[in-house]
Amino acid sequence: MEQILANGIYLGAQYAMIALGLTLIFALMNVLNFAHGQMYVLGGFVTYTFYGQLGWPFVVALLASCVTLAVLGALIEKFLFAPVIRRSSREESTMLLAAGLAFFFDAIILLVFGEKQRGVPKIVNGVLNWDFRIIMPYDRILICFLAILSIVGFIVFMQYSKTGRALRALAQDRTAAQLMGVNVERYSMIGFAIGAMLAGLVGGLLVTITGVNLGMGGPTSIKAFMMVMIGGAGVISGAIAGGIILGFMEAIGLAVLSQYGDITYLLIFVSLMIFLAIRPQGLMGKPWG
Amino acid sequence: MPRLSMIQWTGLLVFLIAVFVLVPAYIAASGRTDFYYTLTSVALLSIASAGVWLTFYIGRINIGQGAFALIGAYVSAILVTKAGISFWLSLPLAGLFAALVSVLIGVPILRLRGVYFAMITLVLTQVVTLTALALPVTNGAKGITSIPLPGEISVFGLTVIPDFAGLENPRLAFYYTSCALMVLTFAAMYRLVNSRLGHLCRSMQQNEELASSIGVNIAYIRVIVFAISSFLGGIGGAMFGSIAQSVYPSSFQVTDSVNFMLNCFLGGLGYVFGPMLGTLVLYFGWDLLFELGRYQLLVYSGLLIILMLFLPNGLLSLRIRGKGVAGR
Amino acid sequence: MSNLLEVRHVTRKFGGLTANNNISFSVNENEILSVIGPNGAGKSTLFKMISSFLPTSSGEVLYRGERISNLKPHTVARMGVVRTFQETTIFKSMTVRESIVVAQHLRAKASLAGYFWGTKSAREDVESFGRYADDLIDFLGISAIRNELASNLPQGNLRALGLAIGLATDPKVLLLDEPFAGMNHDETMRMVQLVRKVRDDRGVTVLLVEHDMPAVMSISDRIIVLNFGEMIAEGTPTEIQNNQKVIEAYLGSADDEIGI
Amino acid sequence: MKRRHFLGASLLTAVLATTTSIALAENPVLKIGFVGVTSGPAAAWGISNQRSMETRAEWINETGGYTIGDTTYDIEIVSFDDQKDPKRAIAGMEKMAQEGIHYVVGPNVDDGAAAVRPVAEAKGIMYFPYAFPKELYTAPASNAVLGMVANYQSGPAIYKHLKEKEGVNTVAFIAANESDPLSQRDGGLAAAEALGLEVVSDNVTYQVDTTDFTPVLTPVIRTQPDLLVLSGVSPANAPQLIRSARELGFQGLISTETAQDATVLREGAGELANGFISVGGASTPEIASDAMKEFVERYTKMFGEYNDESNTKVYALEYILETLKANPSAIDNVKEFQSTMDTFEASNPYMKGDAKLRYVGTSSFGQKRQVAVPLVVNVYQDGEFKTLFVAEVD
Repeated sequence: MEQILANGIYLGAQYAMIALGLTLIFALMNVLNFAHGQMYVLGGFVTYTFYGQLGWPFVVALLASCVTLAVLGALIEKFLFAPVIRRSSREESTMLLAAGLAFFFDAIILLVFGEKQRGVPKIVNGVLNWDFRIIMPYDRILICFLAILSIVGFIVFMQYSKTGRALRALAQDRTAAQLMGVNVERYSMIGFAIGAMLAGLVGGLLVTITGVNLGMGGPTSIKAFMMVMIGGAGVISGAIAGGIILGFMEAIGLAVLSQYGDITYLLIFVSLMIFLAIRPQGLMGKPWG
Repeated sequence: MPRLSMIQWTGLLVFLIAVFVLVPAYIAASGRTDFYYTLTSVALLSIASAGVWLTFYIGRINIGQGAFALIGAYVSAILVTKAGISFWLSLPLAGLFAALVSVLIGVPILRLRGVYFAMITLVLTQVVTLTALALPVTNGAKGITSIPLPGEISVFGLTVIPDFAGLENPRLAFYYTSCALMVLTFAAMYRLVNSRLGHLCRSMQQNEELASSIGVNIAYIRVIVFAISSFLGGIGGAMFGSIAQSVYPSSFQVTDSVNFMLNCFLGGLGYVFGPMLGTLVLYFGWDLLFELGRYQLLVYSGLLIILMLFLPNGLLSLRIRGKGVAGR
Repeated sequence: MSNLLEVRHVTRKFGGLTANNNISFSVNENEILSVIGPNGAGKSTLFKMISSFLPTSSGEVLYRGERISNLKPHTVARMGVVRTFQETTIFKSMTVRESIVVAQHLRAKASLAGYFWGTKSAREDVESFGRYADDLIDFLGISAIRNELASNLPQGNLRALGLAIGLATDPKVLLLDEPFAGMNHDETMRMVQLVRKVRDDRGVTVLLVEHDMPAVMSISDRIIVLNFGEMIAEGTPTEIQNNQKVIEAYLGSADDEIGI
Repeated sequence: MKRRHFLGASLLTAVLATTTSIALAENPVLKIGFVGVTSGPAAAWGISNQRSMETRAEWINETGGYTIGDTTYDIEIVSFDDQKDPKRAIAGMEKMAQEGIHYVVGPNVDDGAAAVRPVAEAKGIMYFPYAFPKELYTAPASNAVLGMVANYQSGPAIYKHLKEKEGVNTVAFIAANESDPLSQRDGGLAAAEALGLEVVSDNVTYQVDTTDFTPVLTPVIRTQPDLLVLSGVSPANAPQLIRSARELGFQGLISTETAQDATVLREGAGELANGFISVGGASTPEIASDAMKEFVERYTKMFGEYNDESNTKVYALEYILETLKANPSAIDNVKEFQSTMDTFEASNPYMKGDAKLRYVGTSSFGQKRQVAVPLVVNVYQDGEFKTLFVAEVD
């Protein structure tokens, strides 16, 4: 029982972080960023390069991941998404662009970092074993703690900083924000950069535990979509809730249904579909986004 | 009810000649027989994409066509291998079964809009894949293999369709069959879009509330359209199963669902023939870039991004506005 | 004059909030009846319940003695009770004429499959839709914008388009949602004439929700006043103008609501 | 603007195309195909394949070509990325037929291998998939040759060894919820039961995209098996599974029947991976010949980093070429190739001693449709593989 709880919290925290960036971008620009998982992978590879290969301190490598992805995100928004949104008659067209970007990142990652699974040295050794009721390696506890810290930091940033408030205004109502004097273009770019940065950050954090390989991008994106949907698209608290719920669903499902192995995920997916059919806006979303 | 203009008749004729005469002639002359399969794939994938396009036409982003293609492939494979019925009978049955499933699923989920519908269909693809892995009738992970080729159809002793297994070149037969299906599909689509149902779809795409206020039973039309869409997916999937002579849970996956959607975007959501062109460019493009080796994906995705940047409304938006096929 | 539409003890709650509380009134045939009230009085909610866009929490709406509440909007439309929307709710990328043609859905005799195969009755329908659309365009005097895309129309024309779409369904009762909002005096007067003409020439009973007091006073046969979800008055324009409760309700609200 | 971009792109295309197919020396060219997955999540499988072929081909060309009959050929590898999609795999096989290729390595997975069968048989192509379904190799199927040791062949050998030498009595299986791993699990299960091992857990599966294996493994570890088998595990998942199992306190043995890479294990699981048993080709120092060492060296030089999975995958090309050498008329006639397979024998350049290249599979498939890759069972220790034992398949 305690183990399920611990697994749930650990999974939930990392999922919530992945979902946060995606939901932020969605809230701001109504873009379903298919390339989010690839950004996460890219973040992982940057940390791998600096920490695992070049031997820099982990924190510096993590910062490098954040900065790289933030810059990349800003450029992508400015030169790709913004013009396409301007020119397109239906905003769903950005999905093709996002998918193209996902392929593009996949290609770049393959060419630059290769096809192999990569890992970095552990940041902390040892395993916490509380009487076999909770078994949790220390590095996971640390990463989980850092993830929660980042989530809290992000919420504080969104609540209290000037940028955060502008972003929230923008997410709520683009036109109203514009009337209020928010520089919509500038803040869209900043928002996208922050969303990408979050992906890079969580990629960098998780590379210490799960390692990284070029195939992780697509599935990560899909998982992140699911979390966002559970919580409600474009709602920050919803993304966190969605991440934690999915984390717990996996932890509980795998523990309870393990003898029916093949159908654990089937059940998770089906219940997700039923849930969404009954409550399309997710837990906290506005109806019809 | 629009009558076809002279130019449109000519266009249609040229298209038919190109597909059924010029392409085979070119392939025979150049010896590029591998194009048969590639173009067969394009034809079949564009049928499934046409279904997705239709759901776009009522304003729904459908990332679940892979699920229906897989259902279709399995239904046909099971009917042919286990029940021993003719492939040609299993083909419409596969489509109908996919349509039936889509009605059952569609009733609750079609109320959803925007990304919500997109996500639920995305999950649907995975559900069907996992179900195929878990069920005994689909033979689980081992898939269904060694499916016989389509047999012959004869009416009063006259062979209408020959036994594919006895043909010297079954690829050519599959090419003709698939192209014929594609032509039928798109003719029907064109007709549908320009008939009352199409107009109602358009009204729903633009404003569902207003549409229901003028007495349109939007729930009914959504289900009808989703069923047609899934029918096309099932047909496409069943044909593929027959060509590969095998079906696995991984025969159609989330990637395929996403690709079907991308085909529509690339061709242009406002044009009936968009999915056909989109499929051709996306699928054939990949094959043409085969020479690039390790740079294939890089160049492919790069071109995709550039296309999107300059033609965000699809390739067909290059046409002069107002002359769009769907009658923008 | 008979009871065409009857609202019976209709209540609507959103969570703990009561948007409409026990509202009852009836609409007579060939009447123009307005529902007014300050912002947040529950006018729109009431409207949505009459057209079944929203289910009631309790109570019911009857049309010719048949219940039309808690159904589907299209079913109610089929029975002849049709609502219009404010100007943003249009078919953006259709022209005026296309919109009117599409809106004649209820007049169709052929089945959807019939249209697909192009049967005789479908061809006749298509022809009749076109004729009727042209008639309607002339009737409303909007032939100048016949082939304009709806998204390109100015506000005033959008209202006319909304009315045209509503009329195209051949309604018995037309529910107009703020038909005069945002119009200047001349435009309002023209619209008032048009609504009267719809009632007089086509025998359509009109129920409208409106803010614009002068327009309401000049057009309505009777008026219903809502405040905080309660019905506080009912009567002819003159009676309403002199009703103490109504004056208080309006004085208690923001300045721009005062139009009396 | 648009036009300029398109021109730029097509120019790039042209340049890339010419650089990738630099004209070879004046020898005639013999094309060998590869159809497999070289992008996306499973890229590692196909890329190790493709690169080992390219390394070997360049090595041959550099040393003057490969003589078959009276002609000396340069070898060109034509690769097609099927993206792990059976529909694409068919297109790839068609492409190979188009290029006049009769010998193809791949595809890497079951569904792809099954899908290309009709094309290969219609167009006269021998193909060497890395997929285990028996019907691919059993008559009436004629053109597929299993390119490695199947898990239902290596499994019994490994389990037997572990039962006898390590006293393993109970075994647990875990597999990804995907065709190939599930089939391999079922194969392993049957083998274990046939040996009289007690199977304590066999139905736990995980999604391919799992990143945290702790919840997946917890119930398996609770059954306390002596041996944990990771059925058909991908190189990406293996280190994480090992790490999670060890962190959960698992003390027993862990094994798999697929090839792994030592670097990946070292990076992903560190010393926790010590004692991990897997199947490999012949790069362990105890048995690798000088040719194998040179191959690894050349591969590393060409691509920057070696992949131990290539040990197994180097063989398919070698078998094709050696068989053609043995019967030059097979160069464009797979019937000849097939008849040569029954009697073919050549020395194995990659292994020390007098190991032979020959075709096997009679007991599994009823016909010789498998390459006799030495069944080398490795154990991982501190960043490299050591040979546990070597066996043969018949």
